[in-house]
Amino acid sequence: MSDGLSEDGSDINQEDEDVMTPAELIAKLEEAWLNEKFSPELLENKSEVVECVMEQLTHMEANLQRVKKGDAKASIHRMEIDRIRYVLSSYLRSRLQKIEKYFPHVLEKEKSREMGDASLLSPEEFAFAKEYYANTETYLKAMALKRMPPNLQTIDMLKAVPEPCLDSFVFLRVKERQENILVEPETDDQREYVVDLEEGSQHLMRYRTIAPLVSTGAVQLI
Amino acid sequence: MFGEKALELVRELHRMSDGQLPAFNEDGVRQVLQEMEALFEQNQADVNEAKVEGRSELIPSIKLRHCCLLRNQRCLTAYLYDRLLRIRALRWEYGSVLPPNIRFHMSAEELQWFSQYKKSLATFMKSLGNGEGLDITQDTKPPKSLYIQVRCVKDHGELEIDDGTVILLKRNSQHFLPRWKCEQLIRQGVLEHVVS
Amino acid sequence: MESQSYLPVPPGVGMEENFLSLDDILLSHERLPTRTECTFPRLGFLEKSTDSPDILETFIGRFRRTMDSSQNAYNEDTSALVEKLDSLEKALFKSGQSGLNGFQSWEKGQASQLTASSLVLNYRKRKINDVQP
Amino acid sequence: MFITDIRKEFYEVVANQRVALLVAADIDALCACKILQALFHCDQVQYTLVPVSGWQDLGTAFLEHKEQFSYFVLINCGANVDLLEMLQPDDNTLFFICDTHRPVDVVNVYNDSQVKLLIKQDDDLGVPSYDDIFRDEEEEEDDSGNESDEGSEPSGKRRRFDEGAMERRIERQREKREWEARREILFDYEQYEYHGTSASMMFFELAWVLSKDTKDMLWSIIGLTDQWIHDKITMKYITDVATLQRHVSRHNHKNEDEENSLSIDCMRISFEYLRLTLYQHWSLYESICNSCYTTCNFKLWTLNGQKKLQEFLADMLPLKQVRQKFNSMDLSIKENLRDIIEESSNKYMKDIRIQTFGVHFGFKNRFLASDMVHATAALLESTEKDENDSDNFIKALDSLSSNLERLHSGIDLAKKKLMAIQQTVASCICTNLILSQGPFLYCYLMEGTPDVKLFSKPLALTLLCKYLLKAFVQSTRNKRCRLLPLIMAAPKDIEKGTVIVVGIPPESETSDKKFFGRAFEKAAESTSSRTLHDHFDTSIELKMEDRSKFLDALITLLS
Amino acid sequence: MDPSEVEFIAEKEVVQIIPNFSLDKIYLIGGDLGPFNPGLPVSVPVWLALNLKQRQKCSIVPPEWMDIDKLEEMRELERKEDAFTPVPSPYYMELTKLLLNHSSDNIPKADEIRTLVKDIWDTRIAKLRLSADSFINQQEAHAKLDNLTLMEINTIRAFLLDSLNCMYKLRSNLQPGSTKGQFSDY
Repeated sequence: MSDGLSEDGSDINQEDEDVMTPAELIAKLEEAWLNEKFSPELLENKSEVVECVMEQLTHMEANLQRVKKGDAKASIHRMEIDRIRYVLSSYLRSRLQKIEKYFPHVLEKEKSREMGDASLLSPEEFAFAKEYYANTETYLKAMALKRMPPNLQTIDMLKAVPEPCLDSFVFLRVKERQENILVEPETDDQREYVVDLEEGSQHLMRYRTIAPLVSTGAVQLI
Repeated sequence: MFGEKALELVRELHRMSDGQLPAFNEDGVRQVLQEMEALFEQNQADVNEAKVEGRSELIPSIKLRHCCLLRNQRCLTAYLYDRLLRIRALRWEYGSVLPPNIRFHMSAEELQWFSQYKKSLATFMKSLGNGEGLDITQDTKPPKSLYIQVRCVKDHGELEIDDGTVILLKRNSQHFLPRWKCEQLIRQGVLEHVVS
Repeated sequence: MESQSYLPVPPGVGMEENFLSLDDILLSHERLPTRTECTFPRLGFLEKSTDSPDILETFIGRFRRTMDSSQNAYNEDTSALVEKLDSLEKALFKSGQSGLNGFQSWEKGQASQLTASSLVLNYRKRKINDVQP
Repeated sequence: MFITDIRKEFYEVVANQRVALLVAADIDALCACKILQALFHCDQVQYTLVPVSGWQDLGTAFLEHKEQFSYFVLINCGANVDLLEMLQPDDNTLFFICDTHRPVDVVNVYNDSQVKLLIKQDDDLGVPSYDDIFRDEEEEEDDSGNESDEGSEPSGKRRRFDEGAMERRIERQREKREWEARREILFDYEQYEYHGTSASMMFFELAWVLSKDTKDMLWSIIGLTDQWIHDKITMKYITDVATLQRHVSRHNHKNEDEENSLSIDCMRISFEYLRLTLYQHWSLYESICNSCYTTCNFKLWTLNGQKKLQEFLADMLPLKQVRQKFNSMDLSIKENLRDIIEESSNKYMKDIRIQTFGVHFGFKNRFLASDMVHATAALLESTEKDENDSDNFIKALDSLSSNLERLHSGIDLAKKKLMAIQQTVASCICTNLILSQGPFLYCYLMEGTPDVKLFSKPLALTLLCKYLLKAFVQSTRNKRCRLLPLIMAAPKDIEKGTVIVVGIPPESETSDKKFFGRAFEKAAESTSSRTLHDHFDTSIELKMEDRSKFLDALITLLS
Repeated sequence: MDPSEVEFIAEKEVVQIIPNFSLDKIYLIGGDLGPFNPGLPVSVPVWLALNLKQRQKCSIVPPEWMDIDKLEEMRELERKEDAFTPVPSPYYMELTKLLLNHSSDNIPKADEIRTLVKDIWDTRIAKLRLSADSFINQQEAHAKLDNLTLMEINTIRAFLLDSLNCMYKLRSNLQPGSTKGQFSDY
């Protein structure tokens, strides 16, 4: 097999000023995967990472098609592909699960998004969420609501379907040092206080407190 | 007591906490809707009377009936919604074609919801990676090896391997195959992963 | 765990119930002892008891025991143990046990084996039971 | 044709292909299959493994898979029939046959294109030369002048050039073989059936050549032990066991310096030599009472034998130790058990030693090679519930795949089987069920005999046959019995009204050659008995009503 | 998270192997590997090392810390200190299990190592429970968890987070007037 299986793998994100190597790209995906797994709410989509990783996989698979049977390198490449595809699938799965779980809120948030704000959903996810909403609403109407007394023929999906609980605790590791993080008291006889989050340190605290730091990448959920 | 029928529906699902889908309780649903209709009609009459004839002593009963109506609405919606979640799970566990004995447990509307869900999911998966597509219902466990040893638990017929070749899955035959080709059949209980 | 695809609506976490949660519906039903009142403002299950702060105290006091029992009961029959816990603790005990079981099966090297979906297996069981009344 | 370089001519040919493995239901075949599977796993060779319990199964399995596979590996089946004739494969189908059944069919030997025999040529094969069996046929033919210039080509190769002619030729050949059956060369070659080097040893050698022989040694040991226990080989065992001893020594030597620090979980193979069955999983007493060697030497079915046994035990160890489970015996006794037994047994029997092996891993997992064989055989021929042959095959395979739970269930079944054998042996001897029929001894187990269902299977009946003959020879004063073979019949399928018939050579016989297969065939033929010879070994299934005429013919034939 | 996923992450760690084959450099998406030469040690991720080992294509060099003396020292320190001591690898438990299960013939004194690591693990888990208990007891809002590994966190994650949610529920039920849910009345 030729040595150039991924010779042109580093040209992703050409238009960005900071060029990411494939290895960095995979690291980004893994970060996003763990954050999504552990955060109670749906995080911003990382569709550009997803697209680039998919591209890498497709490219590699295409190269492997040309390799003759029984090539020792090919099987190592395939194992790597399997591993990356697992992370990718698992990541997209957790997102889809949350979209289904919180669909009215997710769509509401997307609707109320300011121009220029990063969008929560990728275009594909947005399409899926809308269909899911319509499908479910249609079903509930047809099966029950339509057959109920006139004053009960609607339910507020936003109130019926639960919201993510941002007050849940999460485990995290600090990637960039943060000062003066305000910790709210748990009980009436406690007082609020501030902590500094040293780089590399690990913590257990409420997601709400550090949610902005997750999206900036300053902390990693673990 | 009012609301008992609706609550029975909820209990019925709650008892099967592993996510199995019991047969759609058409009777139960109809009875709840009938109860609601009756409650509503009575309330309409009483509200009229209370308004027209000023019988304010009817108001507590009206309010109670209204509460019962709301409770019924909640129970019925929760019943239907929870069933959807179970039906959703079937897509992930069985794949897009369900065994007849399970379809048999679904109402026509549920089947419709299922087929729409299938479609949405398929569209989503197809659109990933600029139309490259990625089946995210596969790869449910971290990969360990490219190939795995599997044993066929029941006669299944033919299985197509990626390169177009076909193999016969006959009870008690054993195969060494690409892992990702087997995953779904293992989940469906057709193949068994042999670890030795 | 991802392997189980049925994810029911969980009970509400804070003050409010989840409208669609079967757990919450059944729980709120239990604490509607009198159904004659015209409004039912927040008949939370703690409201019945006036000494509710104690429940928190009790919970905290028993936390260690719940944790130790759920994480230590190495493959023993836990039914007798569970009997003594209240419903809240039972749910916690379950989550502790599932964590423990997951870890143990990992230690034994079983975690990487691909298995039939438990849903599929349960359906099969039911099918057999249907055939043999 | 015979393959000379198993690595180049077999392994490297299939290494990048998809392979169908058709595996006979015997333990050596299972072991060989385990070794091949392990190699295929290492090199990521995709395969499909199909158990085949007899000729019909083999035919079906081939039909079902011939579209999808061009490479077939047959383990312990296929060598002793004209395979191409039987299966009618396409030209591009290639068979690799690793089979211990002898004699190898001459057509298989001389087909160069489609049949590759993974068979050791230093085995005493005695294949007639091509010229002797094919050439003279040619000379007698008068209607095939156009073929004569190709006459010396091996048959299969020619098939490609002239399909029709080849078929006609095979047809003629077959006719010829029937009416010229007495033709000496072929007759001499085909009349005796015996077994060659175990399939698992063949594949172990392949693993060794590929330097991947670490884990596979155990399986070749079990495969060889199976051949010995189920009476497929006798003298050959001694030479083959020596080969494996050298391999084991080499391995143990390699690990010597690490031995002390090697994890307890790592498998260790040791030399063993006690002829006691399952003694590490039983009590010593039970093992002695159910091992062929000791029961025959003590003649345990007699009062005197029982008395001698008690003496022997009392001499050897406190009775409490003897009667309790091996696992609970005192450690000091366990450690010296082999010496203790050997010393005490000198007075009663010639040699309780036989060269064999043991395996141990973890703190408490210890098995003799023979333990594994008995356990696997019991699973393979389990008569429990309504399990079919392939279910049993899978279970037996599991017991060889470090599935300890399965192995222990096999050991439990094996104990039941061995006890049933001893009881049947005792009752056959005590009630004089063994009849001298002139040229052979004969014993028929009637329906209703306890545990008779166990003996409806060939391995179990063969084992019973072997134990019974040894016991009978020990117990009778008639010296001639040493020179007689034993034929046994037992009910096979009550609904179909059939019996299973097996035969074993005389106790005095030292060669491994048997003539029953041919004799059974002939006897059935001459009396038009309704028989089914589906099993790869010589055992046959026979209609109950035809039993006596079949037997009469057999007597005439062998007299 | 399932322990198998934690193990999956641990498999990215690098170990040295001694291959018995030769192969040119491989350019994987995640970085370059090799070249491989028979008998010459080379660094590869654990997932590859184990795969090659199972296919009898290499032996694995145990990581430096997988050593009786070092681990004994660690165990003593772990027992002495109240806080969690730094571990030699953030995946010490996963790597021990993986390497000992698949490659114990390459690791001297494998059984002792297994016991030592298990001892260390047990000591740390006992500490973890102690801190979890005190966290709940004090009704703390923040805890620092330095030196804890992912696998350790994972054993207690579901239980601890559920318990905290539980407490939150109990506590908010004590504060009247904090509801906004109108449905909860029915």
